[in-house]
Amino acid sequence: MDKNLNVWLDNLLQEIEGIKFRRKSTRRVRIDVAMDALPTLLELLQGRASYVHLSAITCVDWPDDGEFELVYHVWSYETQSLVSAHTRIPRDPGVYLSIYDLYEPAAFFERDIHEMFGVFFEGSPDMEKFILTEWDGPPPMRKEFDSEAFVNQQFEWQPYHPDWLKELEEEGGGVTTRPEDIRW
Amino acid sequence: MTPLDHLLLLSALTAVFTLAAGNIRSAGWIATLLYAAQGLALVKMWGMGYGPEVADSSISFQLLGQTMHWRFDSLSWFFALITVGAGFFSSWFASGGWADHYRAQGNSLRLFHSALALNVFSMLVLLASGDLLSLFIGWELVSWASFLIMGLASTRAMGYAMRYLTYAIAGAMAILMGIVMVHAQTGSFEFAALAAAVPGMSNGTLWLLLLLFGGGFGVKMALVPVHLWQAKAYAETPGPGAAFLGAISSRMGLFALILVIIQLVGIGRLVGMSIPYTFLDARDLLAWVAVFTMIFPTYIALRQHDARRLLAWHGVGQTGYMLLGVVIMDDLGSAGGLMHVFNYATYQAMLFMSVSAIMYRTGTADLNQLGGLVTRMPLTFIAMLVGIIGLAGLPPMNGFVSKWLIYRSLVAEGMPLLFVGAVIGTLGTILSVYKLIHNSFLGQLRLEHAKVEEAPWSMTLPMLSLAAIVFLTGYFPGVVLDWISALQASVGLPVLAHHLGGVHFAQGGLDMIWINSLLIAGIAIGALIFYSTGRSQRVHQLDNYAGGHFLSADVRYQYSDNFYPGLLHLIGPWYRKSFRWAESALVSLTDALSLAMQGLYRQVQPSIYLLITVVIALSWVNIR
Amino acid sequence: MRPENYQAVNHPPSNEYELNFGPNHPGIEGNYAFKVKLNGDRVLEARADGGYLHRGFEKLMEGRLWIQNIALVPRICVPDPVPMEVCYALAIEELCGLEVPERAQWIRVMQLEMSRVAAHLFAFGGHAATTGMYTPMFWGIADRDLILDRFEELTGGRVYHIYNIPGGVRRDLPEGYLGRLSGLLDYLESRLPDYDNLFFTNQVFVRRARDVGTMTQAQALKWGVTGPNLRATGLALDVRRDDPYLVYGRLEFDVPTEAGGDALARNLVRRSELQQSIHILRQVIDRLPEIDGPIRCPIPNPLAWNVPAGEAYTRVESSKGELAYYVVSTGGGKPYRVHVRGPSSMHAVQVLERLAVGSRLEDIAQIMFSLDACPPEVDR
Amino acid sequence: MSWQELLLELTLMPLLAFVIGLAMVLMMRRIAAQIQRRVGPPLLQPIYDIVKLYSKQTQISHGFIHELGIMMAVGGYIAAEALLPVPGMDGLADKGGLITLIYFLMVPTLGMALGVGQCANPNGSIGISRALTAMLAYDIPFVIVVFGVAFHYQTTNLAEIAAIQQAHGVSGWGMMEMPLLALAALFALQGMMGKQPFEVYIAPAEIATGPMVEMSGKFMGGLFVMQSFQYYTAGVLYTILFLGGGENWLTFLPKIFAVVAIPMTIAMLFPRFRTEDLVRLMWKWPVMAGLLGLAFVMN
Amino acid sequence: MKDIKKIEIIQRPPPPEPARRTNPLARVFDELVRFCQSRSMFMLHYCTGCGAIELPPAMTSRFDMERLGIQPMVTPRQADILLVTGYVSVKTLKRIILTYEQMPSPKYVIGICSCTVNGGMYWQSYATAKVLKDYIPVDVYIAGCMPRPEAVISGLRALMEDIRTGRGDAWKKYYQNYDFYLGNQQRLFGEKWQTPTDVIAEAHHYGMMTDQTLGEHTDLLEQNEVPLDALRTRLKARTE
Repeated sequence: MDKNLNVWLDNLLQEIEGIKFRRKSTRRVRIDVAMDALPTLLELLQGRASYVHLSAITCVDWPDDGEFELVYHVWSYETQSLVSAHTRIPRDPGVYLSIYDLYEPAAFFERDIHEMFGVFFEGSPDMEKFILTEWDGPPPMRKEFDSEAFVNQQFEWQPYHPDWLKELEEEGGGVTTRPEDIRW
Repeated sequence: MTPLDHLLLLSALTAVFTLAAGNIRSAGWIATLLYAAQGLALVKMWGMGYGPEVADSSISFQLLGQTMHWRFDSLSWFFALITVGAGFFSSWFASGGWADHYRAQGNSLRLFHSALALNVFSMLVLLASGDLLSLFIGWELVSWASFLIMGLASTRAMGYAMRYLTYAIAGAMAILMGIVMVHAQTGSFEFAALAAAVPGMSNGTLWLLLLLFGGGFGVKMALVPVHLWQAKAYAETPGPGAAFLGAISSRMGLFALILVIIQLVGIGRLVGMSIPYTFLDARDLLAWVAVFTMIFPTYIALRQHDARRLLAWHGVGQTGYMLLGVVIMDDLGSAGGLMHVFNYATYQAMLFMSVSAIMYRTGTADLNQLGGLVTRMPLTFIAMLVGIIGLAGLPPMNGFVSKWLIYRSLVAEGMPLLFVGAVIGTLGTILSVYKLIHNSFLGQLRLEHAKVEEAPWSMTLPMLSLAAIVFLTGYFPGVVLDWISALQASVGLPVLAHHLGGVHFAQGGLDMIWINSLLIAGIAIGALIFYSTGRSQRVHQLDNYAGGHFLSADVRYQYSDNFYPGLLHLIGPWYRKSFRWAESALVSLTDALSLAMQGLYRQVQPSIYLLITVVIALSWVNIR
Repeated sequence: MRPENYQAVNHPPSNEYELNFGPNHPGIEGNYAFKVKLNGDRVLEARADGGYLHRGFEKLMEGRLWIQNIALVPRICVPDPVPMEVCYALAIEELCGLEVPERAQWIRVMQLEMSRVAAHLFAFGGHAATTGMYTPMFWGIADRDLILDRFEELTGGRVYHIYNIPGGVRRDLPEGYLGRLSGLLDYLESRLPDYDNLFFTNQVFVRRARDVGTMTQAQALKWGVTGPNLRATGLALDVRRDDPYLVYGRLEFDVPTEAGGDALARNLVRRSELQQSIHILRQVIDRLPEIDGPIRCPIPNPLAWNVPAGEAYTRVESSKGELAYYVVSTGGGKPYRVHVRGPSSMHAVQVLERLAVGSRLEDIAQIMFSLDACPPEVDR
Repeated sequence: MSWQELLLELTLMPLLAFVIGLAMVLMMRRIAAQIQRRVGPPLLQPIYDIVKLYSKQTQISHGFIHELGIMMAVGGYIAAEALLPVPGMDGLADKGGLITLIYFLMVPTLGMALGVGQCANPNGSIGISRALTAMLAYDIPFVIVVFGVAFHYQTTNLAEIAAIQQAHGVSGWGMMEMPLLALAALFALQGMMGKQPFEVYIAPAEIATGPMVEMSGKFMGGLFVMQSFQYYTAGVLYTILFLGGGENWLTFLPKIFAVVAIPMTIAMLFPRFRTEDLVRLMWKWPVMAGLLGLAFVMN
Repeated sequence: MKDIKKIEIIQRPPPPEPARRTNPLARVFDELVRFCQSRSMFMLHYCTGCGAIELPPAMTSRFDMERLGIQPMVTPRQADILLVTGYVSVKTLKRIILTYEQMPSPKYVIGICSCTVNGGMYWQSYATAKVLKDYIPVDVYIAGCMPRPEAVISGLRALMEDIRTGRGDAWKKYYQNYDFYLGNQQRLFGEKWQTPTDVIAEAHHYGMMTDQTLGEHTDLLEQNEVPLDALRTRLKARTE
């Protein structure tokens, strides 16, 4: 790991306007950036600062803010540090730009986010369903999709109530120690 | 009027009838009856099939101070039987539904039937030739008649037919030159004169004769260096025509070869003609040509995806077995080679017919666009199955007997490399015929063929009769071997001792009655075991294993194109590097030649060229 | 919701045909599917089809307590479960700022490497089976079972251990455990020549696997390939060394590479890693007895544990490549968002599709197994 | 020979072949188990398998050709066994010799090919295409061997070949007189039995067990029966050609089991080739050895 | 899809077997066949879930299932037992049903892992079906997460014992109560659900029709059925 490079990068990033920069540790950097500036930032990181490896793209749903947070984790094999670029896009209509031309692995993550959150990425090579090909409900990873309610509505359980369980329930349930009593 | 006259007249009558009335709806049926009548005329000469009888024709001409006459012996009779049989079955096949279909496509039925009849007639004339001159005339007739039937279908077919014609004329020139040479040496066109002169000829002269005659006849037989015309020309011929041509047409070359080179020159002389600086002699040369004829076209057939071309290339390849068998020239081998002529005619005609039946129903012979037809056309399937088992030379069909005889004689004579070559050819045949039947009848049924029906009886019956012949002559090969031993005796080859079931001799014989009964019994036991346990239920073809996936009808699952990729990874480069190059070079050379020839033909009368050639040849001989 | 189309449509006149690899196919690793369109044996188009193992882990984890999820995470990658637990635990520790005791760190490293050895034994056994050689598979899986025995002794579970909890590990080593582990390592090392003779230097296998699914370095970097697959192209990149976690910074080990970038190279890298892991385990066995101390730091009541708000991105080198967890907490008793970045999500989808196109039917299974893709990581 | 005796022989020969073939299948599985360091199946496992397969209550047929294929596959081998002389029984060996037998052995292959073709499964068709390619590969060295042996003994009658060898004791065995041919035949045998490294057409990981892909119940049972016949045929054929055939069952049985044990052992130690590598290998070393051996024989 | 009615299986004594066997040897023969069936089980090579990780150890050198005559087989056509190893996601369940219907009878299903019993630890997952036996009849459950190879083998032995004594006939239920299973499948997959295998035709062909084979769900199937294509092997039985 090259300390100088990191210092150089910190200085560089701090000077760019419109982004919030925070170094969490020697190898982790968090950047908050507006949605229209993100592709430029990533291009800069990849082209100038050797962040060639897209580790992941994460989507976080913030329904209260009406936004999706997209986090691009890029790793540099040279400086051996990870930049997490956070950006927020409006939940409606949930359309954003693909970074496939910068990072090819983005195709998978964008496809995944598309089917799990319903965010459409313009310019991504493949927006077809991959995992949920036979699913016609709402994008399941959105916060408003209640998995448990869906399960109760869709599936049934087989009744299982043997005698030993009944006895146990009469004694006060399966858990003999109350949660607040447990100490590790 | 001798029986031979009857035969020839009947044949001519057929030609005249088809020319006059070929367009009426029942013309095909009447022509079929006329072929049957020719067959009866042949049967009247039955004695030739079993003994050394000879039938002369009462017709003869005087030409150039020589008498041209026509005669039949056991050799001619055997070939004539196949010719008339092939004509009969082809005509039958072309009579009912096929004829309507053919006419509906805007083709002239009259032309087709008369071309077929002319072919039969010209072949009979060739087979009946009694001297070299009549042989040549018959030869030319056959060439032109074949050209006529080949060029019927389309302009593309005409192109291939033109190419054939170029080859054929070149071959005919060579033969003519040979005949002229013989005349110069002996002063006669009689066979006997040639036979008498052979012992006195020098090796050089004989080599020249051999090359001229062998080359000329080889063109018709499509032996390896001059084989390129055949497959495409046959493939483009209308279905029954292709069946007829494939069955017998090329065999005329073999007939002439046997007549001139085996009967007249004699095997003893061939063995004595060694090629300088090698261990080979003239017979080996012929044998190796035969083996290469087996191997190359067979492996070219492997790459074809048009069913007719695949079969036509096989036709080229199977010629090799006949020639190989004949030039081994012991009793087993020559019997095998000659029997192969008969066997091959039966199943090749049947195979072409079944492909025509497929084309009749589906409109295509492209193996990549067929599949799964067995449920739709079961009778055609049976015909093709019998045909491919025969073509591959597996028991219980007759193809096995002839191939077995050839192999056995190669073992007995100690010719290992020829043996291996022949086996390579057989294996290649098995590979490509399986591709043929798999891609057309087995596998996934295409939706557009879901409502296809079985071919009409006028087409299935000739196929099934041929299938019966293939099976029965496989069961009782002695029937055919009787004719062949008469033939061998008349040609001067050692005669094969045989019985109804095959041959018997101490060092491992063959008894097809036992073998086939054994096989049938085995399969019967297999069936007994199979049907005595559990019931099975027919399921839909989409109810199939696909890695746990649901199959759907709009996707193609049929494995058809590039059927043997593993093999082609290995031998594919050979095609590209050597074969393809050589083929394309030859093809373009041929095309250039044929263009040139066409240009000349259009401007001047062909007969003048014939004359010029004759003059040149005669002057050359005289100068010597 | 009909699964596929049965509707009658005429076939396009085509020489191509479709073949389905999987989900029920021995040429596919786990429950995964691969549709290929071929002509002869040449692959023209390839399409991965996943989701057969989809359980919605990320959704499930949002609905459970932080500590409950420990039981859930190892199920994301079945052949190699320990990195999942460790990575998730590391994320929580980062969020809470917990300091893991050193002994626990060493024990975690020990488990990680044992899990890697087990996974590699499984992987090349599977690869051997795709080429028709079943003996290495039988041997490899039987030898892997001995490692599972040690896991069982340590954690009580053969496959799913649920042993690494935030703040440390669940229990200390049993008596004489390291000695038995050392014996196991001796045995495994003694088996390596057998494997070499049978498999890695088997000329038929070498001929079969060479030049199959070849990636160049540039391609590998561009496609996001990590782990042994990346190292098989000659790049010595390893999360354990580049982004050290636990005590890897203090351990001595090589990052083996191969130059070929093909199926053979990937296998050879795994084989060398097997040796390196054994080497690391020996170091652990040497050092662990000297390190005394607690095996976990005190944590709050796990059933009422509100992890401070924040987010953490932790990376671990699993046997397949770079494994990462992105955990977001809003200070509640359950995670707000957990994103699992399985290494196979790259290998089994894009890389596999690209390597398969133009390759041969014979080699599809080999490519899949040599990439050592783990479908549950993709489907989650 | 009276017809009763002949009938008895014709009944006994396939039955014996089947029983011995089953034992060979068991041996194969036991050898595999030994090499893989496990116990392996119980003694009667092949019988259990076959009885179970034939007693399936529902079975799937894709049409008559699918069924015919299995009948041909089983029936072809049943018929072929009558051509293979064993101690005390010559069967129909004089009615069709070595060449006939080779062709007979193609009938089951063709039958299976037809049956598989009707299944309309691309995996099966690929398997058949590979099987036929493999046949093309191993038959070429094999016919060289067959030619050499037939030429050496000047007969194609298998019973006579065995008799000639037995007349000269162990030194008269084909293996001693034609070692190169015996070696080439061993290669061909490996291919003929479809064992690794020549196991291209089974290939589960590539084409989901190829020809067997749509075979269920008695169809599969037929293939199991065919397999046991196949092993038996391969073993006996090699024994007759090179190991002096069988004077009596006591010496004959160890010979045939030893012959088939060789490919079975090798199979466990190799992966499978690609198809073209198979063809290349088969056309290279065994053909060379065969031709060289042939040159010695022909002198 | 809750609008598709759920029906219950009405437990009735099985229809009397037609007495076609009068030979006393037939019983011995049946015993023999059942014994062979129990000693030769081909399991389908289909890893439907994470429990499949314990199958390779059970198959290979250490536990060696071949001792018991158990072999892995590739396609459903050859297999006798379907091991549903773990959770079944809905997408997989479709393939499991397809595969199950393609297997020849007698066929057996073993539900391995707790997930096949009642959803297991994925009880709140939107993607996994919870109760396997609603969709296909299950012979043996092997509970645990995940069951050890020993447990798998003991479960298989229990199945062997069932087969040997003739109790292992859950597969008949699928034909006899096809309406029930089809109904459950339709409730989960939608009313357009259809597999290529014609179970009713099979039930008819092999004489396993009962009054519960056909019902409203099979009517629904018939309504929505897309004919596979003109090659109609599907079905005369229904019109009869």
